[in-house]
Amino acid sequence: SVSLASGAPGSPSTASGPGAQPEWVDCIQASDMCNQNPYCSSRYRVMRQCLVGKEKEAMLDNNRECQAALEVLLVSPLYDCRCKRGMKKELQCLQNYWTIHMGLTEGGDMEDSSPYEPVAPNRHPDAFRLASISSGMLTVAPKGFHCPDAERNCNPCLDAAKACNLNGSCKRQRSTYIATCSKEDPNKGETCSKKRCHKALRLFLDRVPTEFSHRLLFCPCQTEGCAERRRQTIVPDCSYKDKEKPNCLELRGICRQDPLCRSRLADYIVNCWTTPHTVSTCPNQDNHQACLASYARLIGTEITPNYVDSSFSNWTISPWCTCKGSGNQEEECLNFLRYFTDNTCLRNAIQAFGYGIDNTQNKNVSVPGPSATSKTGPDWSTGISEHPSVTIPKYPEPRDGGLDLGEDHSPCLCANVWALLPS
Amino acid sequence: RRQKPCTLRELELTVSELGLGYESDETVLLRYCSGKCTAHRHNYDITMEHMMRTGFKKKGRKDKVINGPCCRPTAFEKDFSFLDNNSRYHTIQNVSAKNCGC
Amino acid sequence: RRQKPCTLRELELTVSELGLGYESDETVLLRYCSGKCTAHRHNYDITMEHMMRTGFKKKGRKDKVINGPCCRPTAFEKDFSFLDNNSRYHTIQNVSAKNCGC
Amino acid sequence: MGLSAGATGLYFPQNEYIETMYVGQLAGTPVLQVHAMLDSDSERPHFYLCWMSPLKRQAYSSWFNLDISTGVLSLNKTLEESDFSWSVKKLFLHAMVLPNFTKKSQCGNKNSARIMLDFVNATMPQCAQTDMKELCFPHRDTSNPHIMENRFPGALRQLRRLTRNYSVLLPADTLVVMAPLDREESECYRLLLVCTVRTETLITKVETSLDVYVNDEDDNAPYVNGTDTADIIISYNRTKGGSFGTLFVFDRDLTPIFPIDKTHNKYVGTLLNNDPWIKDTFDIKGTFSEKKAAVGGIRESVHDYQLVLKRNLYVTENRVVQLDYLVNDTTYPGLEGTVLLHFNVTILPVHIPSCSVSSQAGKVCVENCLEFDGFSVTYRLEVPDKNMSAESQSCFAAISITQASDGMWGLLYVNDSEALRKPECQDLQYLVVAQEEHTQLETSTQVHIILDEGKTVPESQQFLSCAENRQRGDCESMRGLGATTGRCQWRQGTDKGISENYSTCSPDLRTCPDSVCDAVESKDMSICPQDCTKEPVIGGHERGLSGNGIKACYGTCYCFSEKCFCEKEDIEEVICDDMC
Repeated sequence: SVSLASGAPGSPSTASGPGAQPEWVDCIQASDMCNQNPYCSSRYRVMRQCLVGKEKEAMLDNNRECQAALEVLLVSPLYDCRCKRGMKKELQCLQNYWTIHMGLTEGGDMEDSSPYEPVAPNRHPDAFRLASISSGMLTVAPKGFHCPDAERNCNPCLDAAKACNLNGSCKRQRSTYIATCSKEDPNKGETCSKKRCHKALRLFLDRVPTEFSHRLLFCPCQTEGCAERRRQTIVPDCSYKDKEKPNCLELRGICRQDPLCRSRLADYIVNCWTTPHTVSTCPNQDNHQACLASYARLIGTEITPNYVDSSFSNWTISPWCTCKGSGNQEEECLNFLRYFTDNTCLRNAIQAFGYGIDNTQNKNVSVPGPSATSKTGPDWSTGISEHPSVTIPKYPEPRDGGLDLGEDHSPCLCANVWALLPS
Repeated sequence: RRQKPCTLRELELTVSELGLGYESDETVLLRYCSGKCTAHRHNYDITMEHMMRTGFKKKGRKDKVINGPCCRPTAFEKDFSFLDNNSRYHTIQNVSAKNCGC
Repeated sequence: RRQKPCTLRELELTVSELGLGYESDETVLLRYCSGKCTAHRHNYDITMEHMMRTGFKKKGRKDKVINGPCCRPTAFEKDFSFLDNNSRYHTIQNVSAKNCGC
Repeated sequence: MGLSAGATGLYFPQNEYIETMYVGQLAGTPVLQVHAMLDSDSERPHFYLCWMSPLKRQAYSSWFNLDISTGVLSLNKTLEESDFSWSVKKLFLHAMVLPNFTKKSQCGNKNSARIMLDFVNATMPQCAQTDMKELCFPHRDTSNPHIMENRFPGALRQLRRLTRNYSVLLPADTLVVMAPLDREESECYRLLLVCTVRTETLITKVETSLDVYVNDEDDNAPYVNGTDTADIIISYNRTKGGSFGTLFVFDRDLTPIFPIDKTHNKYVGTLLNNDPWIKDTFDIKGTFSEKKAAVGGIRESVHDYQLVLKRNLYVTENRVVQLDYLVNDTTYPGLEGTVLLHFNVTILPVHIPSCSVSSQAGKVCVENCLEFDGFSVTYRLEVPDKNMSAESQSCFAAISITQASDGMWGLLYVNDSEALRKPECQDLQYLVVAQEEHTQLETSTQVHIILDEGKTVPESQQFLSCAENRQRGDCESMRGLGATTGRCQWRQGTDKGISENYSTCSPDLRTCPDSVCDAVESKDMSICPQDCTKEPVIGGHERGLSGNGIKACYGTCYCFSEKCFCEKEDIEEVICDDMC
């Protein structure tokens, strides 16, 4: 597994100058360039062999030929190539990427770096942060979604469906995936073909402009009817639910076997997850759009996430999986689940999409905001530095008692260990 | 009053307003065919008009016939899917015209 | 009262009785299309029927549309020639149906 | 962090360490300290930097040294500005721990610790400019220690930032486990760490919580809470795949279901009986579920076991057997790792007493036939008197019987209506014979069919589908195909929207529509299209099971051969008038 972050010494494309966006070679071009070079193409062929079998981990670690191939390819254009989201032959580009990078990841619980081109940072990051710093977002009608007839029940998700139906292309694409996802699959006796449904959903999200698709996925709701319509957007009975819930680590494992799913999961984590306590709630200087786009592109893969119920105030998003039966890896499992169920960036991005950015005057109107981020990391609470007296703040109360490990972890026994440190 | 020829027309309706029995507030752009096909008539049509007026009665016939080409869809738009007010999906075929002809 | 489906029917007439204005005692076997096309309707037709009843009015439209496939000739018999009562020959086209369809 | 199953001996309680490096840090500067947990007093950890594969030996690896015994990572060289020239921000190292010396530099087993170093191209900030929190507890250190239960106490984490030059006032700079832990008592301990920083003018206290997890190992034997015996009686329901009785086995340890190959708590069940009949007939199915103990909410495992039939049982099979099933927790080291379960099974024969003809639409049913499952009974008609006259023989074909596809009964139906018109065929006698498929056991009953005088059908009338009618009048005046009473029957729906109680015309309202395309209806689609049609349906509707028939319809349902319609029926049909 790799120990080199991108751009380490010896890697071909060191970025020049601060903030300059390197012009990325896509992995199809890189593969063609490598194939035109006999020295590179032979190693490339060897590497593909190394990754074919089940024993690829062992092959990469112990097989001399595989390692030699990897060393050559590390200095080829294939090492620093990336893929464009929605590009033609996107899957082939991703397959080329993983051919090299499969052997370079840290593995285990460390998340992959994204094979897609990095997203440009958000041009006006402060706009939303002002609104999101307030304890919660708004309950008033969002700016982006005004309700035409105020007296009737406001349903932005219905308006989103109407807007789609009145656009020829959106209507056709929407009807196609709905028909595919709600059609019975007679030969399997199941209610539908999940595989075909996922493909139709991906096509819809690839082809239809985000002004329609994101409106259907992230419309803000103030009623249960609206939230249920939002939950139904991806036809969950077919695309999301299953008879049994797999373990989330198993689901992540399955996803990592598929280049498309692996890439989109990595892209989602890179664009939607920041370690707690960083200033902006989203990577790329609060680039909500990038987060929403990478979330939407997860729909139609093994990890297809969705709203878990039709609650509108305190909604939760999760893949269809559980951390039951994780044994000693429950923490790792819950950490993975938290990328969806406890993701401040995703929550803010969805709320920002629905609740127009500049409605900040009613700050005290609080919608039950995002639950306190309490990753298994340290929970900060700071004594206020005052001359010279010492203030010891209250012991931080994690959500619902005990360690907030989300779904169903037994609360930790609290013990005080006073470790007085540096003076 | 000039008679409008047979053409494709549009009307925005909710699915409930289609009158098919589905209850859904989703809207659909209904396209339908309306207008006259007078210019497409044959001798047959003139004869049928005459027979409907008097001819059939004289022959003791009670037939009711169409005495002219009809302005009808020559093709329909693809399926239309929607979510009804009970959060159930439906897909309906051949409800909106794609183009019209006599 | 069973609804007869759209079929080809026959009637023996004189040319004068065709109502085309020719005066001739020669007779012709007129074939025409009559009967119901109910079985060939689509969702479109049910919607049009509903719109004609209430829908168009509610939307302020005065359209008159056909709410079902029409029982019409799909082909006509070849030309028919005859001698009128002034001993002059005439040939007329598309006056008798060859077969019918909805 | 996942410890490899059954990892005994040295292991890292923490799988990730982080620190920030600055320009100008001198050779010899300690960076951080890794710790390993021991398994016995005699063990001595030997720490090494290692590479996941030779490929991973990086240029910068020579800049660091890992003390073989203390696990302290320190700088081999002073960091120059040139060492920060590339844009990289993060370097990775890997450490491994062995109980002995080694020359090997490849990270041996999966159990190695990852060291992430953030290289900041600046000099280290002075104490005064350092944020107190960062000084005490760097925010990116999110890794929580995992300690294997029942193991040897020891140091698990260095709390002090070795890169910072300050003096430690009070004793605690290392977090130590003082005694072996028991996961079954608590799975996690939330510690409150308090860091007090004193400068000339100020004392600041910074608190943070640290969660220490206790990993499970298989140190509890399986046990039965309640009975280990299930008494099962199998009678009518004797279908392959049927499951009977449930016995529970509990285990206070965990049963990870992921990854499948690494389950440290592997439950294996063995059927101890070697009677081939039992092995061919029965199987035991075990399923696992994780539950929380009532006290303390500690996770534990529950395995439930059910008897499953591997084949259909014949009606004559009649036996009493006892199955012994040994459940073995294969990874439990102790002796009592097994539990013995008992299934006392009594199989009763099924007696096919007699056949009765229920009045309901010509259904013929062997007594209790509705409960049969797992064996099949077929029905056939026979002439009651073998030497009956030739004319009577010709009448015999008028009535036929078919097997219900979804049940154990037979359905009598008119097979040849022409024959029924003959005078000699107005009064028919049949023998209905029911036979059990495997044992060929038979029973029979007499059926007497008398034709209703008034309902003889005129020669000319051809039977059409009742379903074509859209109004009550047409419907009830018509003799439709399959009409058991001779006339079609009208059902008037009352609901407003799309409803299962739609109006329609049917040959027999008892069986059509009932969402089942039964054996008779499936012989001809026009008998009951409401249950059987596969054709398109126009108007608001809901299809039946697996897309056939019409479960719900808007208004009135009527069907032609190529299509069905669901339409409100309150209008006189508008025909095309002069506007065409």
